[in-house]
This record gives sequence, structure tokens and C-alpha cells, in this order.
Amino acid sequence: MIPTILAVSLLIFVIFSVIPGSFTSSLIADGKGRNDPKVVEQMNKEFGLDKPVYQRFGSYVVNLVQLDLGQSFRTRQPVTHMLLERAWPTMKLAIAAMTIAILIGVPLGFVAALKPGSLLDAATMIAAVSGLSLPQFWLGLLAMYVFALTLGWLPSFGYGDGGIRNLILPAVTLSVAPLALLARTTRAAVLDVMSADFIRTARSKGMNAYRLVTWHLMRNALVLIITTVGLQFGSLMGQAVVIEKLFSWPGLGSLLVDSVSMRDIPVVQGAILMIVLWFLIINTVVDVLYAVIDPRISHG
Amino acid sequence: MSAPPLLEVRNLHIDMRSGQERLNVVENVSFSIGAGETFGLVGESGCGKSITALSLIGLLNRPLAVGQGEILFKGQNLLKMNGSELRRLRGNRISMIFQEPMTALNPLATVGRQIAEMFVLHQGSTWHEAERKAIAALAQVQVPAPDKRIKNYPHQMSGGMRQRVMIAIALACHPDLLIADEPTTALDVTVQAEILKLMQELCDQRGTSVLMISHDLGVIAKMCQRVGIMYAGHLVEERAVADLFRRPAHPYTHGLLASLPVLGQRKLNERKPLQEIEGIVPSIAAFPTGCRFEPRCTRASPICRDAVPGPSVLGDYSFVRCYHHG
Amino acid sequence: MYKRFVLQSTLAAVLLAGVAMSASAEEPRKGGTINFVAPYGSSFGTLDNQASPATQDEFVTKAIHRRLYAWDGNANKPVLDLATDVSASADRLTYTFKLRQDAFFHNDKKMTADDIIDSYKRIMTPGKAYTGARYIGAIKGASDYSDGKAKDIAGLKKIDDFTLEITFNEPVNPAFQLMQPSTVIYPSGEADKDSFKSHPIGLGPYKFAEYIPGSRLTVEKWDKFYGADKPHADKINIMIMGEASARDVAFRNKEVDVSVLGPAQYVAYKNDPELSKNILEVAEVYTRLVGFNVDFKPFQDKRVRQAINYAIDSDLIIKRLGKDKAYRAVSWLPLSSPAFDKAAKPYPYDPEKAKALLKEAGYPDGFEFELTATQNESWGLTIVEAIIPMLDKVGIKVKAKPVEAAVLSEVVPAGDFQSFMWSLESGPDPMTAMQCFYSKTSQSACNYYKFNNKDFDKLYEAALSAPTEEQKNDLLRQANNLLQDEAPGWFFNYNKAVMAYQPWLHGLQPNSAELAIQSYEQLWVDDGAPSGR
Amino acid sequence: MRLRFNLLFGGAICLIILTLGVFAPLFVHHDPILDANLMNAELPPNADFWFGTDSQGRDVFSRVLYGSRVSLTVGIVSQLINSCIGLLFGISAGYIGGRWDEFVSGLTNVMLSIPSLIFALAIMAILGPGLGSLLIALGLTNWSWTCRIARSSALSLKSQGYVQAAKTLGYSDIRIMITQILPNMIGPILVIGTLGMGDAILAEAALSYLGLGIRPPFPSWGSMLTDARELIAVAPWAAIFPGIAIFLTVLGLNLFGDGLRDYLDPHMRTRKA
Amino acid sequence: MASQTQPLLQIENLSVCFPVSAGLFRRSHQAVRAINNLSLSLHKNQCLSIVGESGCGKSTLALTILGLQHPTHGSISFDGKPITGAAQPGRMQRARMAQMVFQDPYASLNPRQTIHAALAGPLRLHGLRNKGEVEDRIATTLKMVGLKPEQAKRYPHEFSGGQRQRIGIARALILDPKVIVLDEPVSALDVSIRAQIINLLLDLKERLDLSYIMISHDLSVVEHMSDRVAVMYFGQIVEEGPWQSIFANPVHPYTRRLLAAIPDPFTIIRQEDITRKDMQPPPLSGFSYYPEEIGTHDVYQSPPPTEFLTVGDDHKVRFIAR
Repeated sequence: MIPTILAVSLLIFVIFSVIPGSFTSSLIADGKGRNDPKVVEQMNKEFGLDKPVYQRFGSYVVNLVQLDLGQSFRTRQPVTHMLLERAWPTMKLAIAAMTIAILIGVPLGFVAALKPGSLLDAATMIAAVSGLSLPQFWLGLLAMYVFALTLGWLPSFGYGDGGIRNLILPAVTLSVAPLALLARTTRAAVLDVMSADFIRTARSKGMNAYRLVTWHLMRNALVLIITTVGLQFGSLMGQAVVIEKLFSWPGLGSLLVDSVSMRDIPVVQGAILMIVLWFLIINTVVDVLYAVIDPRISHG
Repeated sequence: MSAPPLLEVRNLHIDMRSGQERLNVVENVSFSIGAGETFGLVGESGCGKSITALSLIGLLNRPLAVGQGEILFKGQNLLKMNGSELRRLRGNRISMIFQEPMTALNPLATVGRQIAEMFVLHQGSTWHEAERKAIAALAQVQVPAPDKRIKNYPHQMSGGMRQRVMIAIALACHPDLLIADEPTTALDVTVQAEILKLMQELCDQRGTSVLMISHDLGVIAKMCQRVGIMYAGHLVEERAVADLFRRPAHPYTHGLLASLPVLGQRKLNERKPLQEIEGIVPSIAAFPTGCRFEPRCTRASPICRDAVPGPSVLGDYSFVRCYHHG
Repeated sequence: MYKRFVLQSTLAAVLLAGVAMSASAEEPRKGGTINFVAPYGSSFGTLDNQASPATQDEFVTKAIHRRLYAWDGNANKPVLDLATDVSASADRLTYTFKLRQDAFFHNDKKMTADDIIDSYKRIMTPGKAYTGARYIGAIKGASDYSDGKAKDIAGLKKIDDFTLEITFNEPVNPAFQLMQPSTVIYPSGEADKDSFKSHPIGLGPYKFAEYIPGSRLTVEKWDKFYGADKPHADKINIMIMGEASARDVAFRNKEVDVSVLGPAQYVAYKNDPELSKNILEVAEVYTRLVGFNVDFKPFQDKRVRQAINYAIDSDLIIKRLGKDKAYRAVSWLPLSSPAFDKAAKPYPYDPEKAKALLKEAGYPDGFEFELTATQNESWGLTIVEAIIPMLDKVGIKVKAKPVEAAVLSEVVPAGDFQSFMWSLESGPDPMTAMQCFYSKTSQSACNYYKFNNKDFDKLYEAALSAPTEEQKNDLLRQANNLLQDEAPGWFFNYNKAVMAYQPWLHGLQPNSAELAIQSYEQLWVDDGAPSGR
Repeated sequence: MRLRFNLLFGGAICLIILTLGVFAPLFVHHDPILDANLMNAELPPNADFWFGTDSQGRDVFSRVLYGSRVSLTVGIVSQLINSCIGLLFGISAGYIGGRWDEFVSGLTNVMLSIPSLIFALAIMAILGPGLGSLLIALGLTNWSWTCRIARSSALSLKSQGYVQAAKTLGYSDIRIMITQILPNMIGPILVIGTLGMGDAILAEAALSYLGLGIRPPFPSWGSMLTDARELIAVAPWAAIFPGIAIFLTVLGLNLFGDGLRDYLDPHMRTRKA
Repeated sequence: MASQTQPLLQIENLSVCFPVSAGLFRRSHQAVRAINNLSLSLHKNQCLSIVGESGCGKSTLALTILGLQHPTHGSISFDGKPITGAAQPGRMQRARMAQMVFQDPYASLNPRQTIHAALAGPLRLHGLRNKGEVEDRIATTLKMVGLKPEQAKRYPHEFSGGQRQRIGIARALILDPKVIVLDEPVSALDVSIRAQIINLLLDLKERLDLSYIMISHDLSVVEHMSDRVAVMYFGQIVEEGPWQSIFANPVHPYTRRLLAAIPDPFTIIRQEDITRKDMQPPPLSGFSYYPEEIGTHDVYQSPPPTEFLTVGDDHKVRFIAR
């Protein structure tokens, strides 16, 4: 975990030290006024941008070890503080989206797999593939038009008072891709397990379908499903960037996009690190879950 | 055998259906197993012996399906039974052991639970009771420290141990018929000997009939009273074991026995080549129309190509399907 | 510098009839909540307004803070806000302010001269680079303080608690400097507390209530605000909504009370019988243009530059693509500028003339150039896409070079371009605006075109020392017309800002500094507002 | 049934779109870039402009058709780059093992943990918008799946008899990787590649939306969608048709990939045989 | 037998250890001894069989002989020249010394290569550039293993298991090696095919003057094919000798157990039950059999010192000194 984080921080440091444009140039990007060279110089000095790259990386790593992600250029607040403000909305969004995806996707894939080749199976899978084939911002926009504007059921944007009403549209939009993927994975996993020898054994024991599914099929299929959930949880953070921007959702993703366009590099680095950390934690949790489910792993 | 047989298979046909196509994987197979008897089914891979076994307890998967025929178990036609009737029979009266002890057990459940399941399913035991019975069952298959072993997962056991667990599961409810599909093929020879001995002892004790499926004539000879030889979906010969090895009737059986290197047969300073069966086993899609062994047969004549030979009765429950047997 | 808008005289009648009259017809209702939008991004940069130059952050400034001066759009000039009176010395270097005695910070502290001095000192804090330093830097001794050479800013003198004397380095009008949003006044000693960045305290009509970064900032009525019986509404939610299509849905869904419209929505709203009733339009002091870099050889020839102006059908682009949400530019200075020449005519659309000019200049088969632009529907790639086929007809190939905003504002001052498209502030002060074409202004400052014309320099220098305002404007007018003929760029249009508002919202000022940035204390909602507000 | 339906239907969609893209000039009678007449802006679909016109007065039909060239190029080329990188790292890591394998696995984890869209965003920001940068950005960021698959196949293939045989026959390791291992993992890699193409096309749209797409005025579906999203009330056709084009293409690729997977999946095959 | 001439392949004191992957709780310096201090020699035109059950190290031995596994200790020499250690030859030279026929005919052929490609590749690699020569060599080799040269255009999946094994043999022969390692050459084949392959192998051995090292657990095949037999148990040879002596007079308990475990179909015909247990000879005086108890062995521990003693004509058994 620690080497990964170090590698990631080096990578993003390198990337964002060669990126064109700077925080000072972004200040006049709206065409308003002009930069006073003296102020620009002073700013570069204040933010340490006048130092060579390796020195900046050195002090970055030293600070990182002390869990200090530095200070935002824009707000002059500690990056950690800003990230923590934004982390909860994103987590809420990701968890909600994943919950929707699991609650709908897994049973859907399950039902499809129980009757492979049936009309239901075909319909489910075509729907799932369709869900994977839509540009997300486009889907979100359509959802906004339909559910907020035409039907007037839900607020179209924003965080509101942090309640569930504002969460629904972005979470549903974000959940479509993992839902589709989960439905497919579940179907494949269940089919895979169903063709396994031990299922034949179980049937030869005289087991009925219900017990077969609950005693033998579910747990084995779960191993495969959990992998997908773990990986999706991580990549959800990337997809959240688009959704958050569209729905004015105050999460890490929109902070990241903003900070990239403003070249607020400490925040960009911090946000990416946070996303990476989130991914690693989720996958550690998945590994633990594996061990709980699968004795072959826990017993080495 | 005077009493009515425990299991009687009559004119069993198994088809493989894909789209419009229908391939006869198993054709017109008939045999019977008496109570307490061990019947062997011998053949090479793809000859249909495992499929036949699976069809007996209704475990064929698409695209395979029984085309016609009757499977009478204690006089009842299994093919006419509905799902729940069949399920009550499965595992309880007829049980099965599979070839791969690695994959035939659920990797995520303890072996104890997988044995105990049988008692819960068929004897209405509580899990607690069932667990106690599972320990006893494990002890019967000579697994040391069964009370500890039931907490093990399959991956923690050796292949031989796993196969013992399979036997414990299969014999848990004292079935009338045990179907053993290549039970020892994946095992080392010394372990194979132990497992075969165990099976023989337990089945003898309980009077369980066994359908033994194997490609290994040695295993068949050791375990069975009577044997059926399958070749490319046909049951070509059915004999008592001793008769078969002494006087094989079908040219295929004959060739098979002649081609085996036999321990103790090699003479010093002289090496005879083994007798070969020329040619290759036909694939399912390309079965010959008449006798399916005809292309490889040394005795073949034009008549063999035209029609499948009917059974020539050689005695009680003994026949051969060959125009030129003897 | 800041934006101001000017009313087109013809439009004014129509618009004022709609907005201002309905406002005067009724007594403003007290209470209620206004859902305002901040449409220029998906977050606020910072709540520390002394550090931010961004228009987006002004939405907060306007509600929470006050400066020494404020911009009065009606009078089209800065007016005193935190002071009641100012007197200048004879040399126009020293100004004495009589401060308000009824201004209270949101922490109940009364404002005194110390707060202003401390605020200005904070802006100049040594080692820091707050944006406001650009303006406070003009005060005598400010840079010495910033460099750590002095303990105080020499030009700031407290006479008594409510009298402040400010001395500048050069004779300037302090109003333009001290009305900037980044010169807001904070209570002494509060600003550098950690809590201040997330919980700002100011003198404005509304006090900070809640901030959800990236989503919304809520302010509540400040009862001790010095404005007479203002503000009206109890609460204002400033919703951050950078995404135009989402804003559109939210507005139609009545979730927000105002929306700033882009060209596409402008047409849609104008054609909608209901929505069209509540639209506010103003001209802004921004000139959209394509600037040419004379380091690129073809652009050294004036005829080539003119040819491009002839070859583009600007009116058509404004009408069809811009949906009439802009005014045709004639040279650099905007419509509202006192130096704008109402008689001047823009380049006509004449591709034949363009071809002829190109042939004369030695490019009968045209040439190819690269146009650096950002993704923007009004002054970016969308427009570039429209001029590509037009210039193609006269043989000029345009290669669009898309960049991000932060990159555009880096490469253009660095001269790292062949041509660029941008929207640049060209007012309100014509003198400042024209400085960008003075040959002594560096490219990195704002002479991006490296414009160097002796006649222009003469006119500009003459204007600098012109004795009267009229003469100055006359000289600048001539300079502006010269610019048009010299064509250092293709002058495209001046922005028309358009805002749609809900029928229950009143008190919108068509004359505020920038249309979207309103004086919240004048806004009020009637009973028609959705329930729950 | 499903098996063949996916493969055929998906393949048919891809083929049609590929044909339309490659032979676009034969089907359109308006230039997608230069044939812009602002007088014709935002016309609804009609006999001349089958899909209507966009805000610039360009034929949406011809832009959608030409746009397929960009989208397919993005899909195919970026996926080729991904596959090459993934195969190079994956095969060598699986085959050689040891330290190199650990390094590659670490690298893959790093790549996997940074959401690829964010990575692509950063690369695009460095290189600036444009087709070339798009190809590089999407090509550099999505190889970890290919790498994982390639690594695990190489790991299982290297103990196969024919790989052992090749070693005893004197084949060098590189020759073995190229002639013995690579051809035998083409199936799953092809599946990943096909599915990845769809992802790349969607990523192009997302990057366009975030303001870092292809260089205008060249039409790409993502940029058309992004430009037209504000017109949805005025000229919905300008947004709907590129949206449908993206949807159909990605759907086609996904179905084809699924079908291919089913076709190549030994499970499915044995169940059939 | 011909022990006075120099052996073709000489294995001396060979050990192969695998490091145990460093788990959390296990010390990493431990190693599994797959092969433990093993010595064997193969003479020209002999078939040496190595008999043992899964996990005894016989496959590792095969890989080590072929150079696919490096020995931890000990050496192997071919024709008197060492082929392990510092002076070991490259893969190319090694390829002409020894080749291998694999157990699983399905996994041992590259499904993406035609038979022709699989056979032509090594020839070209070893410098045979002339197209005609390559074709000739492929044709003769295929004929030699009982296939038609025109079948070379096909892919492996078009062949049956027996035919694939013939192709595998052809591939092993294509470079004209001196030694061929046969890894369970018939155990994966159908019963009716086995005789064909066994006969083919024996025939080729005589015609091409080949030497075989055969790995097998099928004692009836071993008896039929071998000149010498070595019984392997947990990485060590416990008994070794000429075939007739091993089969007629097995000494080590493990060998006897193996023989007893073989289900022999013809015992029924012969109506005799050969219980070899009766003939179990006692261990040499002062020694006991190693291991004393069959079935228990700790692969992480190094075994106690043992001795490999001659009990009959060229017949050795491993004992442990009391």
C-alpha cells in the first residue's frame, strides 16, 4: 500500500509539474484585468513555485510523511481540510450508487442466469449492455430533463440540505454503469458456478433448487461478484467526476476538475491521493471479505 | 439371478440436440443390476458410459437428453417420475461418486456440513444431529480423527481423503444403488487400492449394489461380478467378469484385452510387440451407420456396415452385439 | 478593474418598464428566501475575498462584505460606501475620508478606521501575495511594508476612529482602486484566524450562515446593516451552478430564481411565451476578439489583417450563432465607453475585397495560421469553428488550437501563439483600456499583439496629458479608430449579458456592475414564490 | 441462440458503422466542416439535411458519419496502444516472473488505483486537446486490464506442454513469448480490446464534456454531443443523433465483445459440445 | 548389464530445492526438497523407467534433465561432458541432446500452430534453411511416427489423442536427439490406443538407437518397456535395478506396495492370487528400510543419512543404518 501511494504521488507530481499553465495565469483566465508581474512573482515565492522541481518534490514527500498535504493556492487552507469537506458527499454518492447497483444488478444477473437463453435473460443482458453503452453525462442530462423537469419528482441539482432527495438523481445516474456490469458479472459468475462439479454433486444428493441456490451457489458466486464490486467502487470515483460536475455535487470529483483547471496543484495531488487511498482501502476490505468467504484464502 | 433386478435399463437412447441436429450419443443400451451386485461399465472416453450413469438419476444437462427407453428402479420408471419424486430418490436410494475429488466438493463449505446435508435432506435431522451422524459416517470411511476432520475444508485434504468424504456422502443414507463414475482415476495407484478396498467392504456390508464405471479393466476385474463393454454409444457386450476375460466375444473386447501389457507376462530376452487395435475412436458427429466398431474391426464384413447387429444371447444376462462374435 | 454594464438606450425603455417599474409599483415584501446562482464555475475559489480576483467569488463579496467605495451603475461611476465624505489635497495625492459611524461587522463590532488600515495591511502582508495587493500597492509605503522594510504603511493615517487619511504614490482617483472586490474590509485581527476562511465576517447586508463547498453558500439577513430598511429577504442561497444545461433545468424547474443565459438558451427563452416575460439584458465592457501576433510573418502586413476582417461575416455569426446575444464590435473600445465613436462603421463583409487584399499582400493562394482558443461558445472554439469555413473561402486555412483557460492566459502574455481568441475587459476606463496598444506596454502586461504604431502612441500620450476629459476622450476616439484601420485583431463583438429571473423576484438592478452580480439588499420576493421559501 | 445473436448483431452494428465511416464521402453530400452556412443553422431534419443541421449550419448527418472516423480511430488506436503495452508488460511479467513480475504488478496496481479518466484528463492537459493527445491519453491509461489478463494467461500457459517443448527445442524466451504464448491469448485479449474500444469512445465523450476533447472543427461524437447539449430545447436533433451514434457503436462493440467471449469461453463450448 | 561402458547420461548427487514462498508465519529460508541427493545413469539404447506416485519428484527430475530446472546441488553429464553448472551448454546445444514427450497430448501441442509449423520451427531455428530439406525431414519424421506427410497442414484439434501423441513424438524426434524423456507417455490415452504408442516407442528406440528415460506410475507399461527401473519416493531413489530383478524380486516395501496395488485383470483368469507380501525379504542386517513407514514424510526436514546398498545383481535398495 505504501509503495503504491509513493509511486502514485511521484507520478502525479511529475505530471503536474510539466503541465502547461499555472495558478497565477489562471487568475486572469476570465479576461478580467491583467496580472501585475510583481504580484505574480510574489505569489510564486509564497507558494514555493520558484524552487526547482526536485526540491519541491522533496519537501512534498517530507510533508506527506507527516500526513500534511500542503496548502491550497486558491484558498490558502490546508488541503487536508478541503478534502475532508468534500470526501463525505462523494462517499455518500459512491455508496448510494453502489448500493443501488448491488440491490438491482445482482438479483437481475441472478434471475437471468437461472434461465440462460430465455427471453428474460436476453432482455436483461441487452438492457445491461445498453446501460454500459451510454455516455454518462448524457444519461444524467436526460434523467434531469425527465425526472426533474418533466415529471417534477426530484430536484435537478445540488446538495440541498444533504438529504436523500438530492442524492437520488446523481446516484442513479452514477449507478447505471456498475449496475450493468454487476448484472453481467453476476450472471457469468452464477453460470460459472452452476457448471461446477460440486453443483452436480449437490444435485446428486437430491437437493431442491432452493437449497441448491442458498447452500451452494450463492456463496461461490459471491466471490466473483465481490471482486467486481471492489474494482467498481474504485473506478466509481473517476466516473463521479463527470456526474458531480453535471449535478453540481460538492464532491471530490468536482473539486478535482476545478483544481485542475485552476492549476491548484496541491489540491489536485491531494485529491488524487485521496481517491487512490480510497481505492486501496476498498480493495483491502474486499480482500478481507474474500478471506471471510473463502477458506482457501484464509488458510493460506 | 432369479429375483427381479434392482435396476433395469431398457433400450436407453440419449441424444444431443443442438438446433435441428440430433446426435445419438447413446443408443439402445440395456442392462440390469441385481441387488447387492456390482456391475461394471467399461469404455473409452466419449463412449457414453458417464452420460448413461448421469441419465440414471436425471442429471443430464442440456443439450443432452434421454430420447427413449425405460429406467426401472425397483420396478418404477425413473423417467416418468416428477422432479420431487426423483429428488427424494437421489442421494437417498441412488447416490453417486464422481471422478474428480478436487472439484466435486464445494470448496467453501466444511466437509462435515457437506456430509451432514444428506441427513438434513433425507432423514429430516437437525443440523446438530446431522453433524453427529457425519462424524460417524466419516469414521466409517476410515478417516482418522473424524471429529476434527469435519471442520476441515476440502482444500485442506488430500485427494484420497476427499474421495473418502465423497464416499461418506454417497453412502450416508445407505442407498440401494451406488453409481461410481471413475472413482479412482485421479488418484495414485496405492491410494486407488485403498479406496477400492474401502468401497468393496462398505458395499458388501450393506448389500449396496454398485454401478462401477471405469476405463481401467483392472479396476473392473477387481470390483465387479458382471461387466458391460461400451463402444461409441453402444453396449457391445455384457458378460460375467470371468467369462469376459477368459473368452471375450466381441472383437473390440478381444482386441482390448490383447493390447494390454500384463504384469509378469514379459519374458526375459524377448520382447513381443503388443497387439494393436488399428485406427482411432470415431467422434460423436461421425459415428458409422452400422456396427460402430466396423472400421477398426479385423473381422468386419459388408453386413456390418449396413445394420447394427442385434444382441446374440450367450447366457443369462450375457450377450454380444456382433455378427462375427466368438 | 471590474465590469460594468451599460444599457443600450433602445433596450432600456423596454427593460426598465418590465423590471424597474414593477419594482416601484409595489412595496418590497419583507422576508422570504432567494435562490441565486453563481454561474461562472463549479466552486468558489476562496471565501477570503482579499485573495481572489475571480468574478465567481464576487457573488459572495457582494453579500457579505463592503469596501470603501461601491460602484453605482445608475450614475456610471464609483460612489463612497463606507465613508460619508472625502476631500482631496491639492496635489491629488492625499485623500481624507470621513467614515460611516453606523457600520457594524457581523460580530457586532463597530467599524473604525483601524479596521480599514488593518485590512489594507493584511492585503500587503509580507511574504504573502494577496490579489488586492495590485490596488493597495498604489498607496504610499505599501510596497515598503510588503517588502518588510517598514512596520506600517506610511500612506495610511488614522486621524480619529472615523477619519482616515490615505496618501498615494501618484495622483490617482482612489475610487477605481478602492472599490475592487479584493479590497474588502475585514474586522481587525479576525482575518488570520483559521475560522475566518470558512466563516467570514464582513460589513455587508447579509451574514454568513452556511457553506457547502462546491454546492451552495447561504447568507442570512444582517439586522444591523446600515442601509435604510434593507435588506428585504431573510435568506439568500447562492447556488454554484457552472453547468449551463443543468442551470436551465433548475431554472425551468423553479429551483433557482435567476439564470444567466448562453446564446442557445437566450433564443429558447425569448421564444417561450412565459419565460420571455422575465429577461434582463445589458451590454458589458468586454470585447471579444482574435488577436494577431506580428511575430508570425503574414500578420506583419496590415492588408492581411484587414483581409481577415473583411472575410468574416461577423454580423451573421452574431445573429445566427451568437443568437443576437452580442453587439457588433467596432474597434476595441466598447459601446458604453465615453471614447466610443458612434459614427464609426465596422468592416463590411466583403470576401472579394479580402481576396484582393491578400493578393496585394503577396498571398494570392492564402496561407495557414493557428488560432489558439479555449472551449467557449461565445468567444472560443465555437466561434473559431464558424470562421474556419469563411476564411477558407478566401483561401486562408485556420488550424484551431484548443487550450484550457489557464493555458490561454499563460501562452498569450508569453507571446507563444500565432493568433488567439479571447474576451478581454475594455472598460470602463478608456485610458486603461487603450494602454494595451501602447508600444511601451509589454506583451506580458497586455499588449499581446505587440502593437507598435507611432501615430497611436502620439495620440495616447497626448490623451494622457489632456487637460480636459472631453479632449482626452476625443484623442482616444481617434486612437480607437486608428486601431480599427490597423486591425491588430479581428474585433468581433461586445458581450450582451442576459439574465432570466422568476416572476416573483423583484428589485433586480439592470445597472449593476456585472449583470449576474446583484446588490442583494435590493432584491425581494413576492407571494408568488414557491411555498416553503 | 444468445451466443450467436450477440456476435452477429454486435458485429453487424460495428461493421455498418465502420463502413459508413470509411466510405463516408459516398454517403454524404455536405462537407462536414467547410460546408457550413450559418443561414442554415439549426434546421430540423429534412430531405437535404437528413439529421438536420447544428448551430453552425453544418449537416449533422455528415458530421455523424465523419465523426465515426474519429470515434473509431480513438477506439481502435487507443486500444491498440493499450493492448501493446498491456501485452508487453503482462506476457513478460507472467513468463519471466520474479522481481520483474513484482514491479509490473505494482505498476498495474498504481495504474488501476488512479481512475483512468482522471489520468487521461491530466495527460490531455499536458499535451493539449487534439486527436493525437486523445489517442495517447486513452492509450496510456487503460492497459492494466489487458496486462492482468495477459499476465495470468502467460502464467498458466508457460506450464503448458508446448511451451516446455519449445524450451527443450532451443527456442529463446522472447521467441517463445511471441510464437507460443502470444497467439494463445489472442482470444481474451481481443475480447478485452473490443470492450475497451467502447470504453474509449465513451471516455472521449467524457473528456469532451470536461473540455479536453478533439481539435475542432473536426467532428467527433463526443464534441458534437458536448456542443449540442445546450441546444437540446431548440435543436434536439443536433444532440440526439450523435448520442444515438455513440450508443449504437458502444452497444455494438459491447455485444460483439460479449459474443466473442461466449464464443471463446471453453465453458460455453463444452456445454455445447 | 553394460555398466562397464561409459553411460550416456550420468546424474550424480542431484538435489533440487524449491524455496517456500515466504508466508507471514513461515520462515522463508525453508525449502522443499523435490529431489534429494539422487544418482542415476542411463546407458545407450536403454530405457530407464522412474516409477513413483504424484509428488515424488519424478517430474522435477525430468525437467532438470532437460535443463528447464536448475539443480541446487549435484551434476548431470551427457556423454561425459557436464551439462549443468558453470559449463552448461545453451538451450540450442541442449536441444540436440535430449527431448521430451509429454503426458497430456492435448496440452502439449500449440493449438495455434499447424503441425508443419510446429515441426519446421525448430528445424529452421537450428539452421536448416533449405526448404526442400525441411520438407523432407518433416515428411520422414511424420512417416516414422505413423502419420501421413499431407496431414502436416492441419491444426492439432483436428487430430485424435493418439495421433496427437504421435505428433508429440515426431516433434521430440525432429532434431535427432540422443535421449528422449517420456513423461507418462500413454497414461492419458484411450486404452485401445495405448498399445499403438507403446509399440511405436519401442520400435523407434531400436530403429533410431534412442535412449529413453520414462516416467510412469503404470507398472505394467513399465515392465513392458524398461531395461532398468528406479523407484522414487519423496525425492529419493529407494530401489533401482534391472527390470526383471525389480519385478521378480522387489525388495523395498514401497516397491512391493506399488506392485500390490496394481489391479490386474488377469488374476481372475489365472485364478491365483499372488500375494507378494509372503516373499518380503528382511532388510540387510544392521539396517532398516528407509523410510520405515510409508506415507509419512516431512518435506521441510532434511532426511536422515541413508545408504544405497547392493542387494543383488546390479540391484540397489536404500537403507537406513540402525
